[in-house]
Amino acid sequence: MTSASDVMTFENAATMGLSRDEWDLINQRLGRTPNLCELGIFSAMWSEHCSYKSSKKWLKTLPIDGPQVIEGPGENAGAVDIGDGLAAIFKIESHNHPSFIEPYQGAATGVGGILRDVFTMGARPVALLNALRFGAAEHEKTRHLVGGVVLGIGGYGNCIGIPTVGGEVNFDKSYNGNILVNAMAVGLANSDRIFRSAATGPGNPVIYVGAKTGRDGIHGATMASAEFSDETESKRPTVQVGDPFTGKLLMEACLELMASDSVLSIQDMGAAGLTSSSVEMASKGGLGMEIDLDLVPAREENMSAYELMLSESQERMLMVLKPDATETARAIFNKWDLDFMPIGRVTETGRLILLKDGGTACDIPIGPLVDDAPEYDRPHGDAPTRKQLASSDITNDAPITNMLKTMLGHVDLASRRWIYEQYDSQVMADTIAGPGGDAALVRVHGSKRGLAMSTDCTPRYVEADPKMGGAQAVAEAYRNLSAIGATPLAITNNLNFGNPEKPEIMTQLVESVLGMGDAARQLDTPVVSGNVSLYNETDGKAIQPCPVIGMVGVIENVDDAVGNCFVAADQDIFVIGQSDKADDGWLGASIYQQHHGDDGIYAPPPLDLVAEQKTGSFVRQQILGGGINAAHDIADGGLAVAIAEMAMRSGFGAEIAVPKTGNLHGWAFGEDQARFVVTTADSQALIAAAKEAGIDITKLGMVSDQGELKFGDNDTISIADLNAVFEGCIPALMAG
Amino acid sequence: MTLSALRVAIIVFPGSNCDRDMMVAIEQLTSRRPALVWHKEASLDAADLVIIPGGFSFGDYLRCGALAGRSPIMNAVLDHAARGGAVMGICNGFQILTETGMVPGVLIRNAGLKFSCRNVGLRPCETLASPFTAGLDLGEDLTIPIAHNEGNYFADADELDRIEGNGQVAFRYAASDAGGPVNPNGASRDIAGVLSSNGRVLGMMPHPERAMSKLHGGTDGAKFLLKSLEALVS
Amino acid sequence: MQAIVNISLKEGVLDPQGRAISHSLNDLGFSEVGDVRVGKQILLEIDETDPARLRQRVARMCETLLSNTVIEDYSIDIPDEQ
Amino acid sequence: MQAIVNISLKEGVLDPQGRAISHSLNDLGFSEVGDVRVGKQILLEIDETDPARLRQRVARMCETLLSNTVIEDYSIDIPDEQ
Ligand SMILES: Nc1ncnc2c1ncn2[C@@H]1O[C@H](COP(=O)(O)OP(=O)(O)O)[C@@H](O)[C@H]1O
Ligand SMILES: [Mg+2]
Repeated sequence: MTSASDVMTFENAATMGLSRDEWDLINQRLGRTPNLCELGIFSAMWSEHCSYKSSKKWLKTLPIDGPQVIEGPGENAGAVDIGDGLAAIFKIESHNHPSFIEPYQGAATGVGGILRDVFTMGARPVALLNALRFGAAEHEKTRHLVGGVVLGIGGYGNCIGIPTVGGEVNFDKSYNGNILVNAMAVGLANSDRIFRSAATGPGNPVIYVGAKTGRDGIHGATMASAEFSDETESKRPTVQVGDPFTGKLLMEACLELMASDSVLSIQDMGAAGLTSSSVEMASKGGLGMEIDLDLVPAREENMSAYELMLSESQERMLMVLKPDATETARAIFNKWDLDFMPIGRVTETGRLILLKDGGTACDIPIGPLVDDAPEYDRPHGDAPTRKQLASSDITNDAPITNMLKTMLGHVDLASRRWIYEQYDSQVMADTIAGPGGDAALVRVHGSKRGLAMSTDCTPRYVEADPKMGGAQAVAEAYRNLSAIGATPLAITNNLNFGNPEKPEIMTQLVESVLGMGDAARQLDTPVVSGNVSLYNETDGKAIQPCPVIGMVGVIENVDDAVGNCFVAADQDIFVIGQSDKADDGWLGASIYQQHHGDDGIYAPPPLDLVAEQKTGSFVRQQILGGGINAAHDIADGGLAVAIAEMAMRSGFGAEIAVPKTGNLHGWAFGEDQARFVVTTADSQALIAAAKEAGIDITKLGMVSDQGELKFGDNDTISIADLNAVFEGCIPALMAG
Repeated sequence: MTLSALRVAIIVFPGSNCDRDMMVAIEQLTSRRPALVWHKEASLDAADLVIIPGGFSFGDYLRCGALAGRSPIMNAVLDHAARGGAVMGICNGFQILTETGMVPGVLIRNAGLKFSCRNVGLRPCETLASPFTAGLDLGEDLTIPIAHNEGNYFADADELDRIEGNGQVAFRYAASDAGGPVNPNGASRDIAGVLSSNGRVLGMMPHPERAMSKLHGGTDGAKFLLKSLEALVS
Repeated sequence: MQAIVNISLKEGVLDPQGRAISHSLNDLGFSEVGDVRVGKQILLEIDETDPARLRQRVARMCETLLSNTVIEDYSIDIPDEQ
Repeated sequence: MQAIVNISLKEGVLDPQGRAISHSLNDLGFSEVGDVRVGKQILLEIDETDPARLRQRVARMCETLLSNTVIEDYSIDIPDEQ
């Protein structure tokens, strides 16, 4: 190989995060000791981030099939059939560690990366969402991190011109030293024009396009697979810098080229850059690849083979073109002022061969890089059982509205407007419902069809009961889509957990994946893509587990969708999924419990997936048939919060009857699942339909034009007062 | 002339991202698809209206609109305007117009230092004769979305007095149902849109092409664009 | 040869970013900080060997593109001139 | 007293803005322009009379707020020091 001093030892391997066993296996498969570049390639491919070595066994238990599925997990993104010959292509991805180190660039490159995953498949991205978790509001770093991440998400999405239409954000002290930044992108393609990454045709040219390669983010995949400590923070690896302008040009150039019938296979350069893209393309095609690294467009001088292969410079792609298409392709990339360089060819050898400076810098069989990647069955146990919390142990007699005002004015529930107004949610002019609703709704350009989407997870449930929490994330997303009238189709997921080598963390992962699978099966929303982010720990302390669900669904005619605002005074307000006998509610693991300063971990509300499906389907049907004209799912904060949100967003008030007996706070703030608040113009018909479907329905009260929210006879608050605390909270936090 | 005879050209820069939206909006109103003209073109076919759309031309690098303002096509646009041709710049298009001096003033960073995407109220002002304002009712505010980071209109006091005196202020921000502060970006004297001294060139920050139907949440964008297009054909 | 262009906002032009920085610094305990103005510094590598001609060319670049002379002033520094 | 802080991207960090400017200058006929890097120049008015202490305080400001030390370098210039 290149030089003797380049011969690696186990010590080198260890600094790259490889274990002794893994080191031995590499030597055995190669029949010799690897050099630096080769070792770097192995360590990247075998990192948790690229190989899913701790989670693979469990990911295999997730349902991935269904008549709607065109492409399940394994490609750059998943694809589902949405009718009219179109496919929705989507995926979610984490950029947690980079965003903690450099919030702006970390978040921006997270968005850029997930967009590339989607347009690599031939889809034009039409929507972005995100799921964010920050530390406690009062933690010294939170303000800086929130500000930077939001700026970064907007900085990339706004500039490239894809609307950011939804997301979620929570605050909890367990994220003080390890925030979560998950970005989701959704695109549209013709179902018969989807591009994949398997290399084909030995001899075909391998083309590098996009931006030049620099020394940024070298070995990011390994970093993303390591725990955080104060030391890593001070090491400060060169972070990647996003360039949304070049990203936009790359997107337009790729989509233009893909329309020209020149591309055989294509893969973006994400984590582990040129390494993972070349290895994955070759491996999926069962072929080999030979690349001349001297031809790789470089931004800096004297870059080594190791650096070129492991750089995570942004806005780059690798493609295999039809042999006679090179000039067509070159012309397109020139037009968009992007680098275009044939750097190698597909081979039959099954080996990755890298040439540099007239020598061979790397020669390794591709098989072991992928097939021999370790797969662990890490020890795990049973999730702890949790005590149930009785309402009477925690509630008091304060008026409902007092409590409501406190809760709505807290970061857990306050308006996210400060965040989402920094995102362009309308560019492309097809956004029908942007941030602020239950699910976002984006029209399929030039048609009446709509794509609905939402991201959801309730980490405090997952912590209390990982199986319930994993399932609940799916159920909540399902409810959010149902609440606007859209039919859920499929999900993508982002598993954010701590160190899987700890059995209690592994238990969280296993249980929540099992729960997620159960829910996905019951609700007929198979998993088509996803991402795993482990080692989310700081100095040995894990985050609250956060398996985020991104769900996509469809509505035939966007005119039929409803929002979560009251639409007219004097209309009846109902709760669906709750009997008229209910006079208490489930407060364990609720926001209400949190706000009473009880930080015990209690059993979360039980989840009945059959009930979720029944109520969700009922609400959808009623919306589409015109029987419901506003709907809001009940989630964080319970019934009272749901009603207050509908009032604040509409400007109307409401008069709500309260139960005569029971526990009033339990009733108002309990987080029992599978419920919706709805309004209708025809109460009789709605009640009759619910009876017939065997679904509980209870009249709560009426919409009023009084600008007040009234619970019973003498507990009243003005909507303006509620709005002031609801809208004021996050701006005040961010102003410091 | 009928609306469908109106020749509209939309200039596309690398990084433009509201070009398609504007094309769809104009086609909705005129039933004729506007021409999209790439920034490297040196000339412009005869057009009754040239639109410079929103987006992030050249990534907003250096200054918003600076690099686009020096693109080859802009010489043709300047010639078109010099002949009295109508030009409308929306958002980044407005920034490009100020960079080339086609409308007075400059657009600097929002006073809140944040990108802002939301509905604003837009008050039509009394202006010199202009196809862009001729059809608007002075008493009737419009609601149209903004989405920008550099929409803070700036000119010195003398210049402001001058353009106000000439009737070159087309729109000011006004209160809207959407709430939030009236002036979303710190713009001098609440100015949201200005005209050239002959009234044939308009730059404005809000995006009418995003308020074209009930599904967008409002139709005031369509109303404004239609009035402008009608004035141009009459 | 290298040229450095410093671009600053003209006096009288509002600098919201500078103001925000000044406030933040005050809040962080740097109470001695008064006015803050933010400008740009552009470093150009230029294929030119004559400092005088370099200065002339860079001035042209400033007038045509680098600075917006309505609100900005510029100054040019050619390190090799000294 | 005045302090000038120049903030530039660390070497090796991508400067997309610089690249775009360089391209534009080339297109505008300044073909001699090669690499361009864009930094910030921050001018601070500070109520402090001792240049040495001033430099110390400004360095603290750079570390805490003015520069993003993950990707940027800074340098401080105190004109009154000379
Ligand atoms: N980080 C974010 N980015 C974009 N939109 C957000 C974000 N956080 C919240 N939102 C939007 O704010 C609204 C309320 O959020 P949330 O309270 O999480 O809704 P839900 O309880 O229905 O899941 C949603 O429409 C959501 O899309
Ligand atoms: Mg919801």
